[in-house]
Amino acid sequence: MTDTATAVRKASDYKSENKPTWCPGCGDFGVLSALFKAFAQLDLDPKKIVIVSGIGCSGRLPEFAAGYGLHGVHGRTLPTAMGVKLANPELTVVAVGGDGDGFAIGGGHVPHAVRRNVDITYIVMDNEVYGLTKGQPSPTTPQGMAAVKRSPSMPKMAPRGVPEMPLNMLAMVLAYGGSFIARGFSSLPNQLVDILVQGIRHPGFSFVQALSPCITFYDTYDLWKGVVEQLPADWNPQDRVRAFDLALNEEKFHLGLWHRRDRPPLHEVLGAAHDVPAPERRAALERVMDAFA
Amino acid sequence: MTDTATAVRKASDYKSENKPTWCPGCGDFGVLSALFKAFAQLDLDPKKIVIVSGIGCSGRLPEFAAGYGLHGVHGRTLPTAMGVKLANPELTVVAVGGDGDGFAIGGGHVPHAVRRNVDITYIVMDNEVYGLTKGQPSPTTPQGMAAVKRSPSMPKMAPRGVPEMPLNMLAMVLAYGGSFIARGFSSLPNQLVDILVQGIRHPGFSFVQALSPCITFYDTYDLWKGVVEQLPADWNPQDRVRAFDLALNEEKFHLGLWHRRDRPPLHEVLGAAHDVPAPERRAALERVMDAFA
Amino acid sequence: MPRDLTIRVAGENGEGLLSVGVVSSQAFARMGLNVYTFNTPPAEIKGGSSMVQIRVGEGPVRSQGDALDILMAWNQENYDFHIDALRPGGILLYDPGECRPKESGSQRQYPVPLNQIIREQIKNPRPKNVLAFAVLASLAGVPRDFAETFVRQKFGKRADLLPLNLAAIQHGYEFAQAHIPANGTHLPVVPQEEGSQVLLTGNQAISLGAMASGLQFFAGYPITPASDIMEFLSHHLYKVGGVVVQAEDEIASLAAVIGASFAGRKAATATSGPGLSLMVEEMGLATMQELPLVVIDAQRGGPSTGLPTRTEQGDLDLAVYGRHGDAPRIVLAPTDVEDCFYTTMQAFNLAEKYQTPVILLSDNHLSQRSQAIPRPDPARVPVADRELTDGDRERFHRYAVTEGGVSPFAIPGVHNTPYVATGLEHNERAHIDYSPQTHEVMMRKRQNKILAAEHESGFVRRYGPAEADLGLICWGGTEGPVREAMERAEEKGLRVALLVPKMLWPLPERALTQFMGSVKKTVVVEANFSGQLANLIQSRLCRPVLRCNRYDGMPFTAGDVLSYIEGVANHD
Amino acid sequence: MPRDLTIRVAGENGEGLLSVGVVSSQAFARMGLNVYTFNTPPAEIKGGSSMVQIRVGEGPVRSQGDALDILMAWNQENYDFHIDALRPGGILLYDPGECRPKESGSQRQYPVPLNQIIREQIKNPRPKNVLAFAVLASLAGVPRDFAETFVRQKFGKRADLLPLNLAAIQHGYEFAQAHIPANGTHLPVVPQEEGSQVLLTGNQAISLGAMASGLQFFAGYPITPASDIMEFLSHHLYKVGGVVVQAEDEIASLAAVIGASFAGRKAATATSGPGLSLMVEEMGLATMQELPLVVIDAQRGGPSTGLPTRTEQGDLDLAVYGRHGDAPRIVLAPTDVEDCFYTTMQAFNLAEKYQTPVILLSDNHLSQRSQAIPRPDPARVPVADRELTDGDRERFHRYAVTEGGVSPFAIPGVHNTPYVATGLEHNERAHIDYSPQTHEVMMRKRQNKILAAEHESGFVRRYGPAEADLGLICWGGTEGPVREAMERAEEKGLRVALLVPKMLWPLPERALTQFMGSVKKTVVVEANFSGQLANLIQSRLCRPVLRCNRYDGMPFTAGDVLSYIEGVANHD
Ligand SMILES: Cc1ncc(C[n+]2csc(CCOP(=O)(O)OP(=O)(O)O)c2C)c(N)n1
Ligand SMILES: Cc1ncc(C[n+]2csc(CCOP(=O)(O)OP(=O)(O)O)c2C)c(N)n1
Ligand code: SF4
Ligand code: SF4
Ligand SMILES: [Mg+2]
Ligand SMILES: [Mg+2]
Repeated sequence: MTDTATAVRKASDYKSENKPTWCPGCGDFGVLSALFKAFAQLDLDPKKIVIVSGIGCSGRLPEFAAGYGLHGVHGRTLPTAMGVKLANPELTVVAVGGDGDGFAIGGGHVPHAVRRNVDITYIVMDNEVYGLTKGQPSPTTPQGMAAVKRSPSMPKMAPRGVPEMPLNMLAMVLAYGGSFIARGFSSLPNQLVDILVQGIRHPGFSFVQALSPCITFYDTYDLWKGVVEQLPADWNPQDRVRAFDLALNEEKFHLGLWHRRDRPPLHEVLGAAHDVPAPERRAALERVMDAFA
Repeated sequence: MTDTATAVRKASDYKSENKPTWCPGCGDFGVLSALFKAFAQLDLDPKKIVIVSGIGCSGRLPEFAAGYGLHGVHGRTLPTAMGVKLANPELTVVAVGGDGDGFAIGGGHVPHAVRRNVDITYIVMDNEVYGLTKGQPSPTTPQGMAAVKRSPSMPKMAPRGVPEMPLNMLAMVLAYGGSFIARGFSSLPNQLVDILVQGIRHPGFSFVQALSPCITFYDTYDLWKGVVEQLPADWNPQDRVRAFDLALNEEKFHLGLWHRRDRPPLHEVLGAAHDVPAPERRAALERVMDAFA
Repeated sequence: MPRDLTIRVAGENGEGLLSVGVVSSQAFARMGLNVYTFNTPPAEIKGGSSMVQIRVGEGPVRSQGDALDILMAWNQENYDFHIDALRPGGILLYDPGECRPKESGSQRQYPVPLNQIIREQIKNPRPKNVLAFAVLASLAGVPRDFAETFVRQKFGKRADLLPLNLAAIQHGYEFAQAHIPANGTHLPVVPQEEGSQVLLTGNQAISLGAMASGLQFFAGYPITPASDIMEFLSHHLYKVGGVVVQAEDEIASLAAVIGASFAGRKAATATSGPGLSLMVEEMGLATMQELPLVVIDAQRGGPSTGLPTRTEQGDLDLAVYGRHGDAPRIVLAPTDVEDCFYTTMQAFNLAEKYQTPVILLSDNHLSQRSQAIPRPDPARVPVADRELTDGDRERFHRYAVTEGGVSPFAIPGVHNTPYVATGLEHNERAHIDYSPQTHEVMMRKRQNKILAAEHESGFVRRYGPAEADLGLICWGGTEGPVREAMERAEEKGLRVALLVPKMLWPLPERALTQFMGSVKKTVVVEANFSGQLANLIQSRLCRPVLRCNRYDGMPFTAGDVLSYIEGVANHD
Repeated sequence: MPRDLTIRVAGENGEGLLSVGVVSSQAFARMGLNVYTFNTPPAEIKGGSSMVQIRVGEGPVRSQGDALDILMAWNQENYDFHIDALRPGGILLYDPGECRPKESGSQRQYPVPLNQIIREQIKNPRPKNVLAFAVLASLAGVPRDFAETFVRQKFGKRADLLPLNLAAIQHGYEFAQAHIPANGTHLPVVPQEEGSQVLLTGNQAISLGAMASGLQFFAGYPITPASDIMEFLSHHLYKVGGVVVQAEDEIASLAAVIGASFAGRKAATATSGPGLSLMVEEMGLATMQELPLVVIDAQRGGPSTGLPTRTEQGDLDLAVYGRHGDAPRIVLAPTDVEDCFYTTMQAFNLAEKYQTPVILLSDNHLSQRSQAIPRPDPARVPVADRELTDGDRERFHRYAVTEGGVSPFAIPGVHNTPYVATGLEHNERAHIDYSPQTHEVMMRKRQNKILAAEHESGFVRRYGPAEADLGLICWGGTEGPVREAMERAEEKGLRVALLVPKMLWPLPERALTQFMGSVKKTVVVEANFSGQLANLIQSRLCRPVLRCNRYDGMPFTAGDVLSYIEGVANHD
C-alpha cells in the first residue's frame, strides 16, 4: 500500500474548471491544494469523492474541486455528510467549513458526528473570523481588545473588544470522544497533506483543524507563523488527558496528530443502506405485514 | 451571610398551585424540592426568580414553582435565559431541562452560554432517556445492548442496541471553559441543595448535572444508587485536567463540585440593558444622527 | 342488529385502559369487522384520566362516531366527564365500587364490578383490560370461543399471563351473560380469508408504504405524534436494505436525508409541527438542489408546542408557504389509514419523478388511530425512480432546462459526472451564477416543474351527485366524518357532493373549478381556525367559499358536519 | 439644467470603486441634493467587477434611474458590460489606458486617464476614488471649493491622506474643466439648514428607528444584507441603555430576544431569508406567549442561499404563513429609506400595543442603498409601551380574555404576579390546559387580536386620482420606481392610481377593497416570481388581480413598470 509510488493521478486532476473566488493570499488556497495532494496520494477516483460544505468563504471549496460536492446551508455539513456516508459507505466523504459554520451555527452537530464516529474527514478552516460576511468575530476569535489591535478592520461587531472567551475546538472534540484529532496550518502544506491522508484513511470521524488565515478581515499570517510549533517528540496520541491539558494551556499552536483511537465507525455498528433484490424486499414487507393481520 | 439562619422564607413558599404531573417516583421530584430548599436558603423573592425551561418531562418544572417561568420550545433554554439575564441582571435566572433538551437539540447553545459565562444556573435533569416522548435513547444513554438489558422498555429505537457512544457532559462543559461544574443526584437531596445554593451564588454560568432517574422508561434507581460516590477527599476544584481525566474514566458517578474558576460574567463584560432617562436617550440619538448629516 | 357500535371506555390511565382499546380492536378486526379507534391521552405520562373509543361495525366505519352506544366508566370522575356523550337508549356500564351514576330514564345502566372480580376472583390486577374487553365482547356478540382463541394467540408465549387472561375472559363473559341483556348490540362475525385484513394505525400504514416505495434512509427526531414512524422503521427498515438514524434534532434529520438523497437513495423523515418549523431552511435547500425526498408531518394542535396529543390541520400554510424565496414543493395529504399506505407510495413516486421534496400531511388522529383495512397491496402503485444521466460527461448538465423542467440526476460513485449541488443560484451546469438571466430561467424551471404536477391523475376524489346544492371540500383525515355526514345528509334528501383533493400543492385547480361549477355553494371543512385550504383555494381561484372549521383539538364528528350542512341548507 | 443625473461607475472592485459611491453621495447630499444609490457587489470578496450607481437631483429621486446619463468605465470589461445602459446622448467617460470604446454616433465620449494621473501626477493609488469623484463632481456642477471643503472635513484627521485627496480634487477638476464640456449636466446647489438632511442606508434608518423606539436588547447573527444593523447597533445601542449580543445562530438570536421581551425590554433581531427560515419555531412561541418583539428581515434573492447580494421580495409568504398551527403576527414593510425610520418605530409600537411579534420586511436594495432624506424626527411617532398589570395578584390573569384580546403584562422583578409563559396551550391564568373549550377561546383571542390591527391608521398610502383606469398596488421597496412610473404615465395622459399597503398582515382589506372598486383593473407589482402579495389579496378579497413581477435579482426600474402600464393600457 505505498500510495505515493503507485499513484496514477496527479494533484491537478482534482481541480475543477472553476477558478477560486477567494482573495489572493487567502489561507484557503493552501488547504485546497493540500487536499488535492492528499487525494492524489490516495489515488482516489473523483467520482467516488463527495465534498460537503456549508456557507462561508471556506464553504466554496467543493466548487473548486473535481469530485462531487454538496454545498448546503450554513452549519449543517456534518449531518449532511452522515447522510451521504450511510447512503453509500464506499464513498470518500470530506466535510469542510469555517470556524463559524462548524462551531457557531453548526456547533450542535459536532458532538453527535463525533460520538457516532461517522466515517468522514472534517476539515475546519479556522481563520478566527467570519470571512464571507466581512469580518465579524467568530467563536474562535480571541477575547478582548487584543483582536482589535491585531487588525483594525476586526472585529466590526465589538467596539469594546470581543466579550466572549474563544472556544477551544481541540479540547471540545477530545471531550466528545473524537477518534482522530489533528491540527495543520495552511502555510505548512506538506504536513497538512500528511494529516489529510491519514485522516481520510482513518475509519471513523477524523477531525482536522486547518489554521487558514483570512488576509482580508483578520490577517494573522505573521502572528501565526510565529506561534506554530510541532507537537513534542514524545507525544503519545493515545493520551487523551495530556492532549486536553495541552489544548487548554498551550501558548503556541501545536501542529500534528493530537489524538487517535480505534472505534468502529457508525456504518459498521448501525449498518448502511445497501441494495436488496426487489423480490426479497417484497417478501420482507409481507412478513412485517403478517404481524398486523 | 448565614442564609440558613436569617432565612424568612420556607421551601414550601416556592410551590406553585399546580400539582406536578410527573410519574410517581420520578427523580424530578427530588430536583424540584432541592430547588425549593435552595431558594429558601437564599431567601429569594419569588418575583425575582425566573425559571427557563424547554420541552421534556423536566421542562415542566417551572409550572410547579412559584416564581416567574418561561417554558419555551425544545432545546433553547440557554439563549432564552441569556436574554432574560441581560435584560435585567438583578433577576435570579435558573435554566432547567433534560439531557435531550440540553445535549441533543440544544447542544449547540451550551458551548456559547459557557464561553460567555452568562450568569445563570443550568440544571440538566439527566435520566439518560427521552422521558416525555416515551423512551427513545438520549445523548447520554449508554451504548450497546447493556441499556436494553437494564430496562426492557428501553430503548424503543434501537432494537440492536444504541449504536452511539454517549456524550460526557462534564467533560464537555470542562472543555467549553465552564466556571462552575457540579453533579448531584436527586436521591441525595441535601447535597443537591448545597450545590444549587452555591451554583446560584456563583457569578457566572453554573452547570449542574442532576442525575434524576426516569422510573417509567429507564429505571436506573438501583443501578445508580450502587454507583454514586463522592468526589475524593483531596479533590481540587481548580484542577481542570484531573477533572477531565476523571470525567472520561470514571466507572462510578462522582458527586460534588467538580470544577470552579473565577471569570467575570457576561453582563459585567458586555453590559446589560438598563434604564436611561428619555431626554438623555434622545440626546444620544441626535448625536448619532449628527454623523450622517 | 346494529349497523355499528360506538363504545367508549374511560378510566384511570395506567390501569391498562389503553390496552382495552388495543385488545378489543384486534379481536374485532379478526372477526372481520371494520374498526376505527380514537383516544385522548392525558397530560400526565402515567396516570391521569383517559378514554379509548372503538367504533366497530360490518359496514364502512368512517369516523369515531357521534353519541356513544356503550359507555364503560371505571370511576366517578370519568362517569361525570363522559356520561353526556352517551346517546339516549345507550348502555352505561359502571364499576359500582367506584362510581354512583345518576338515575336516567333514557339510558340503560348496568353495574359491572370490575375491581371486585379482579380482587376476589382473578386475584391479580393485570388482566383488568381483558376483563373489560370480555364484557364488551360478550355484549357485542363476539363468540366466547373466538375470544378465547384470540387470547391464546396473543398471550400464548407468556405462561404467567395466559391463565390470568383466560380467567378474565371467563369471568367477563359469565358476568355479562348473567347480568347484561344484549338487546340489539350483537354484531355479526364476517368470514374473511386469513390475513386479508390488517389492523394498522396511520403511522404504521405510512411506514409500510414507505418501505414498499423503496425507502432506504430514514433520519428523525422523536416527537408526538410522529415518533412511532421512526420506531417502527428502526425495527424493520434494515430488512429491506435501509438504515435508520435518530438524529440530534430535526434540522440534522433533514440534512441527513438531503445527503442520502444526493447520494442516490430514497430518503425520508417524519415529524410534527415544531419539527417542520425547524426544517424550513433545509426544505428550501432541497427545492434548490432539486432533491427527491419525503417529509412526513403528523400535524398536532398548535400553535407552538400547543396540544401535542390533540389533532389539528394547522400546518397546511407552513407546508405550502414555509420557505424564504419562491421555493415550491409538492404537498399531499392522505385521508384515512388505508390511504396512508398508498398516498405515501405516491409521495415517494412524485418526489422521484419531479426531483423535489414532498410533504405528506397527516394528523394526530389519523396517525394514532387504528383501522381495520384490506391488506395493502404494494403492486397497486408502481414504484417510480428518478431519471438518471446516461453518464456522458460532456452532455451532462445537472440542471438542464428541459420541457418538463426535470433534469437527469447523477449519483456519486455510480456516474462519472461529478457536479456540485449548491443552494446558491446556479446555471444548468450547476455552477454558481448570479446573472439576472440565469436567475430568471432557473426560477421558472423550478416553479413550472412543480406546477406541472397539478396534472397528475388520481389525487382528487369526488363523491355524490354530478350536480348538487352544496359542495363540500375537505382534505386529509377529515374525509371520513365528512363522507359520513354527506351520506346521512343524502338520506335526509339533501343534495350534497364532496371533493377531496389529496394533492394540496400544486392545487388541482381544474378539478376544483369544475367541482365548484357543479354546485351552488361550496364549503371547505377543515380542522383549523383560519381556513387554510379555503384561503388557498380563494387565492388561486378567486371564488369565495364558505368555511366550516373546528379548532378545539378534537377531530370532526359526522354529526358536526351534518349540522353544519343542515344549517346551510335551511338558510336558503 | 437636468432634473436629475444617473451616473454609473464600473470597474474592478478593490480599486476604491465602492467608495466613489460613498464619497460622491455624501458630497451631493451636503449640496442639499437628493441622492439615491445602487450597487451590485461582485461574487468575490475582493476584486471582481462591480458597479456603483448614483442618481442625484433637485426634485424627488425615487429610484435608481433607468438609462444612464453618465457612465464612467474603468476598464474594457466593464465598458463592454455596461455601455448598453447609457442613454442616447449620454456621456461616456473611459480610461483610455484600459479601454477602447467603439465609436458611437449618439453618445458623447471622453477619455479620462485616471490611472495615468494617479501614476504620474498623484503618485499614489489610494485617492483614485476621490479623483473619479472630482471628475464627476465637476461635470455635475459641484463648486470646486465645496468639494475641497468636503474632502478637508472627511480626511482632516488623516494627515497622510488629506494632501493626496486634495491633489486628486485638483487634478480631477482641472482635467474635467479642460477636457469635458459640461453641457446640461450642472445641478444646482440647494441651500439647506445645516444638519437638516442626512444620508442614510435603509439599514441605518431602521437601526436609528429602533433606537428611537426604545430598543434595549438586540441579538443577531451576521447575514447579508442585514449584518450592518447589528454592527451599527453594537456601536451605538449602549448609549441608550441597550445591549447587543452576537448569538451563535438565528434560533439563539430570537430565543434571546424572547427572553428579553419576557423580562420587559423592547427587543429585536435582524436577519435575511435563511435566518428567518430558522426562526420559524421561535416565532410561533412568541405568538403563543404573546410577547412583543420585532424581527427585521432584509430580503435577498432566494430560494435557499440564493443570491445573497441581490434583491427580491420573496419572503412575504414566509412572514405571513411561516408557522405551524394558526399563529398570526403583524407584518410591515417600509417603502424607502426615510420610511424605514418611521415604519420601524411603528413596528415597535404595534408589537407593544398588541403584544405580538412584528416582522419588518425590507429588502437588499432598500437595506443597502443610500438616500439623502430629511433628518428623521422621532417625535413624529409617539412611542407606545405594553399595557402592564396593576400588580394585583388575585386579579392578575396573564392571558385574560379582553375585548381587544390584549391582556395586561407582568414584568419579572417588578410585579409581584409571577406566572409561567408556556408554548403549550394555556388558559387565562397561563396554566396548561388542553380542554377543547380553552383551546377554542384562546385560538380566537390570539387571532382576533391581530386581525384588529387592520384598523390601525397610517399604514396605507394612496396616490393618484380618486378614480383611475389602472390601479397599481405594490409594497416595500418597490414603491419608488412604481411612483415614478405612475408620474410618467400621468404625463402621458394615462389615468393611474397607486395603493401601497405598509401593513401586509393583517391585510388592510377595507382600503384594498375600496381602492379596487375605484379602478378598472388592478395590477400588483412585486419583485418575486409567484406574486405573493397578489395571492394574499386574492385569498382575502376573492378578486382577481393582474401581476407585474420581476424576479431576476434586480430592483424594478421606473421604466419596467411604465412599459408594463403602457402594455396594459394599449390592450384595452
Ligand atoms: C442561516 C444563515 N445564517 C447566516 C448566514 C450568513 N453567513 C454566511 S457565511 C457565515 C459565517 C462565515 O464564517 P466562517 O464559517 O468562519 O467561514 P469563513 O468565511 O470564515 O471561511 C455567515 C454568518 C447564512 N448564509 N445562513
Ligand atoms: C422541535 C421539537 N422536537 C421534538 C419535540 C418532542 N420532544 C419533546 S421532549 C423531547 C425530549 C425529552 O427528553 P429530555 O430532554 O431528556 O427530557 P425528559 O423528558 O427526559 O425530562 C422531545 C424529543 C419537541 N417538543 N419539539
Ligand atoms: S475574506 Fe478572508 S477568508 Fe474570505 S476569501 Fe478573503 S481572505 Fe479568504
Ligand atoms: S416518564 Fe420518566 S422522566 Fe417523565 S415523569 Fe415519568 S418518570 Fe419522570
Ligand atoms: Mg472563519
Ligand atoms: Mg431525559
